[in-house]
Amino acid sequence: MTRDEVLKRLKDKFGKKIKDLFEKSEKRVYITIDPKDITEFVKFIFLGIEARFITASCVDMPKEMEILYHFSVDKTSLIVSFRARIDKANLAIESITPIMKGAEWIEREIHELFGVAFRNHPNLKTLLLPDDWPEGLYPLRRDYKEEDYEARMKEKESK
Amino acid sequence: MSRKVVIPIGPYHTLQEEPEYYQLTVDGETVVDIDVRIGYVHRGIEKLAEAKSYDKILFLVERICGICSTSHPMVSVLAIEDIGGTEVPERAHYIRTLVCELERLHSHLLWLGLAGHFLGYKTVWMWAWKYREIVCDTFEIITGNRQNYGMMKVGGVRRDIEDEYMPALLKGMDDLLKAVDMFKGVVLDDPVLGARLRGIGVLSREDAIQYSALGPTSRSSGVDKDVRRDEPYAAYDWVKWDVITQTDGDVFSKAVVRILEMYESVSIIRQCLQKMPKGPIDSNPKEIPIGEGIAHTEAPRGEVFHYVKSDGTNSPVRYKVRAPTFMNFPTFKATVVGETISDATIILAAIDPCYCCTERITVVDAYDKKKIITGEDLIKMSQEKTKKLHKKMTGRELK
Amino acid sequence: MKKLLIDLEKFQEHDEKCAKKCSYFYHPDNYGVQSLQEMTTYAIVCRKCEKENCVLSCPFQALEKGPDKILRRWNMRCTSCKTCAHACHSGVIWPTFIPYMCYNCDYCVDRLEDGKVPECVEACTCGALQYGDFKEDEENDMYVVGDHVIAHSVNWKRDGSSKKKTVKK
Amino acid sequence: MSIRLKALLKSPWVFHLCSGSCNNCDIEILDCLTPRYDIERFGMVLVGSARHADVLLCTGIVNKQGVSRIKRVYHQTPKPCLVVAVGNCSCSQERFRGSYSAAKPLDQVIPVDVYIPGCPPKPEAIIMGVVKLIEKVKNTK
Amino acid sequence: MKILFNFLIIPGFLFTTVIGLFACWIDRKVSARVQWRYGPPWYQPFVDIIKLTGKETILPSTASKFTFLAAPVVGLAGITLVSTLLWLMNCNHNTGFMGDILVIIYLLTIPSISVILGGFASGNPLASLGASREMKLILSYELPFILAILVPIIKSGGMIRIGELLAFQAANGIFVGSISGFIALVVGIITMQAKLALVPFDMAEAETELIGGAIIEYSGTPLAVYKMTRASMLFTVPIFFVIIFMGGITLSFPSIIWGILKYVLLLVIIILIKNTNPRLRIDQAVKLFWGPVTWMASLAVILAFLGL
Repeated sequence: MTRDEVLKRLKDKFGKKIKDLFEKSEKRVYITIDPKDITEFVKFIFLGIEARFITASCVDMPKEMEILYHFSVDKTSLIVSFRARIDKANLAIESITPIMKGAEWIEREIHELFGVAFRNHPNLKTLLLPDDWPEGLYPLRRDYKEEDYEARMKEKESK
Repeated sequence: MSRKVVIPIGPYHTLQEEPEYYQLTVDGETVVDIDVRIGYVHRGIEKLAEAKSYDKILFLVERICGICSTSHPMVSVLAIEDIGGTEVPERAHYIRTLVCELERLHSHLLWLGLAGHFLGYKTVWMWAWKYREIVCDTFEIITGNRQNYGMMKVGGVRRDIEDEYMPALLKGMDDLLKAVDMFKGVVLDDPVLGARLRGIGVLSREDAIQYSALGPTSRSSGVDKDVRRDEPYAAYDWVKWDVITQTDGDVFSKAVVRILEMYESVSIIRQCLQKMPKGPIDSNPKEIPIGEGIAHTEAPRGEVFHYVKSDGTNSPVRYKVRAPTFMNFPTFKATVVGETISDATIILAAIDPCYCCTERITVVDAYDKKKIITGEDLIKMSQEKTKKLHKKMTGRELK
Repeated sequence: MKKLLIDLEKFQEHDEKCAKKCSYFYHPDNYGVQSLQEMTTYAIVCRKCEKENCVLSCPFQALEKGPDKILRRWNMRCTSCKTCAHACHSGVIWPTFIPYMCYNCDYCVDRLEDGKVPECVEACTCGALQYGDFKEDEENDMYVVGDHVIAHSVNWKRDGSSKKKTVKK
Repeated sequence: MSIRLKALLKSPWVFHLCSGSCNNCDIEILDCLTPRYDIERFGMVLVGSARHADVLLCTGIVNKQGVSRIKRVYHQTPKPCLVVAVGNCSCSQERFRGSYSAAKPLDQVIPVDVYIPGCPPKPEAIIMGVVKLIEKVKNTK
Repeated sequence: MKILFNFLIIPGFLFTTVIGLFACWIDRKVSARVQWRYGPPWYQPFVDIIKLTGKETILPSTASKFTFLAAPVVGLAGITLVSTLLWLMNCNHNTGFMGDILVIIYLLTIPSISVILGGFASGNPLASLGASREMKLILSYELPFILAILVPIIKSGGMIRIGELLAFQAANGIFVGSISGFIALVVGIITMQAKLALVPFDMAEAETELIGGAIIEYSGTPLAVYKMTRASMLFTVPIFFVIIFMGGITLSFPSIIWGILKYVLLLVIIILIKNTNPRLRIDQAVKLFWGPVTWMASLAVILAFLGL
């Protein structure tokens, strides 16, 4: 299962669904896809090509939120990263925890720090932030200000 | 079902290093469910990284985990170099491998001491940490500090290893080999320890793949994955070593994997010291171009993964860090459920969760959600089970 | 094609009077015009001397003269120790040009799409920064730098042919 | 200097309080117990409960969850109780200042007597810090 | 007056506590040496006690005040009474009264009861868990303890006065010599380990694990009193065994060395057991005592009946 074979299988299976396939280097491939069919891609690469799920990383862009799902095909030392851009209007995407239990925590963390809602995620509780963290305040977003936190906390105390 | 007293345990507790907070739901003796509440140690590193320059990030990233404090800068350096493909001189590769392997030795010895403590061998704890001092001394010779070495730099290494250090390092490695032999004896041949560790907390191969477990945790279940061999970075493909895997995935094989890995580390360090060529140790890169960088290496506990997105300036747009224990934690659902509570501590410690936060277990009665036994009882249970096994096996007091 | 005009002579006044605004999304407090000012100064005002004092003086080899003789500052190496500012005998490298955390400017691409003027131009009252289509011409010292920026300042020529600067009223 | 104070200095019982630390300082504190840097020869014992403690060894930046808990533990320890901030993080939130999850540095939460800088401070430095603590108490009272 | 003097000064409070604290120091020093550590200085336990008295005593709001403060004093009084009785009888054999051995056995359980009282009185759930553990522990080791004491009584033909026991041993050989005496002493040592709450059986007051077990809420003087009780127990219980099984300590010069050696022997055995065993879980400890230890004790009693 060499590197080109993996890419060929991906292209055959999802020809038009792959918006853009950027081969950065011998070991790094970035595939831009539509957030809708993330579960198909993940199912194919996790069960089909037996890649290992490394993690998901979310980047806050001006207009949209970009989530990268990184998979490592260990035999051929290749890392395939699926790039899903979600419009900031409705920040929601299909959760991949039903396919892979390993993704449960990373999705909880992204939900907590970025505010991306993961549809039918088993238990979307807070993971890292304190329990009394005010609602709707997402620290890793660009527009997060420390003053907002203090303001919300004072407001909570006054209540 | 006798009623149990509720034991509230605040996150601050003696002998507790890291306030993670586990809650085992228990039905009689066997564990039914486990829930973990972390976040007492969350410091918002990724947000801080966005306001720091690449050099400062290396120092910030080094303080993520105290024990494997060179694996994070190693990955971060590789990730930043991956953006623009900056090349690194050969000698720097060797020094990086050397420091990473010393770090693995340091971390495995520390884990061994802790496992000994959980099983009631206080002397194993003292001895393991006594020999860990040798590794700390070697680190002080090479990098000047016992932990947080600040050795890695984008494009190379910060300090060179002078030749007059070589004999001291080699001598350190020899004493360490003797110590590892002794510990191999303690773990592998000791019948009581074997009986105590075998067959509990089994992580099957499918679960290891399903949870995408990493490092010794997955290698002990037969998943033959090691980033040092699959994607060789630094000098791992110029040095002869092999990956150690076990098949039955229980706590005993995790201990075996870690101890045999110590042998590999010592041999890698020796080869690095001999093969190290003369030459520059830093390529002093000019600029980091616009783009994204991904890197992953094999830390003592598993694969560390860093993702950097840069916009041409000297500070990143986004810096994602994923520590190995983040993926190994959830495997508790598969390994602890169904085991007796007296074994719970050692199973949780088996994945070496970034120091002994397993002290923070409380056991919740399945029916009326009352906490029964504190973290320490669990350690006592595991320690006395060792004693009972020892008596049954050898018919005399545990000596 | 509309360009951003930077009037280097008025920048002194700009720094005092106008507010420093920049809508660059990715860094917390970013002031992109500063990096543009540095770029245009190196391109036009810099004397491009044969024996470059600044490049030799830099302890970290962070400065380099490019093929087109324009100074280049590597941000990974520069620690903003300001030695080059002292070394430059014609005072081209201004200490504020070389911050450690360097700024970036994406020329407000998304703001232009919505038809708005870049934020720094909006905030500038003293006219040092304007946005519109300007042409390059030698007479009143307008020089295009890169494909987005046009700078207005006296361009010092080595062969002495630079115009005597008549002080306007 | 009352006899009781002298006794306190001869046998300070230590309680370890970790909030948001990268457990480097915690390992160094435990290193003091290991054979090479044994602190029991000064009468220092790692004690289980805040009630029995005289010296609170605090490590780590005080993150937002930790503030209330640290205050509670401090009020539970019987006075005279001394607080030692071990490591740069607890002295000044050195590298994690300004992070959204870092609340206040330690000395704004509880009064701190001795600061042991270093990241992580070597076991010798921790012992030196405690010696300074003893001298400080000796000179003031 | 003389009794008060005996109770408070010579063989009583002062004497037992000082030597008890010294025994505590030996215990800590030997344990440290086993782990290649340089143990605490000789005056360490004394300084601990003085320091604790200087500390502020915190009364938890949930605690019932009187019992919380009274419990430690009761324990200390009990153990000093035992010590004075033992030493008075040891010096001259005819000062005891009929049945004083039963009184001593009863008094020896008072310190444990005071720990239980303190644990439940302090209202902290952790302390109540520790106290309930202590209760289970007492229930488990009382039976073998009494059986072990029964052996010398049977062997000496039914004498329940310590003075007579000592005289009998002086006359025809110490009890340890015989097989049943030896087995009884071994049982005694194991139960003594539990009574003193040393490592294999110290789950009730686990120092670094159950956050101080039953005495978690104590600080300042009550804690100092508990430490003194613990220290004087470490001195008195081995002496009790020395008197019953090894013929006591005669104060004449040459044989006092023997007496001290006997005591030191018991102390070393306890410390060795402490350093080489992990802690036991409470229900395993109970099974251990009701199982093998009781069988050994009853075997010793049967052998004693057969006159071996």
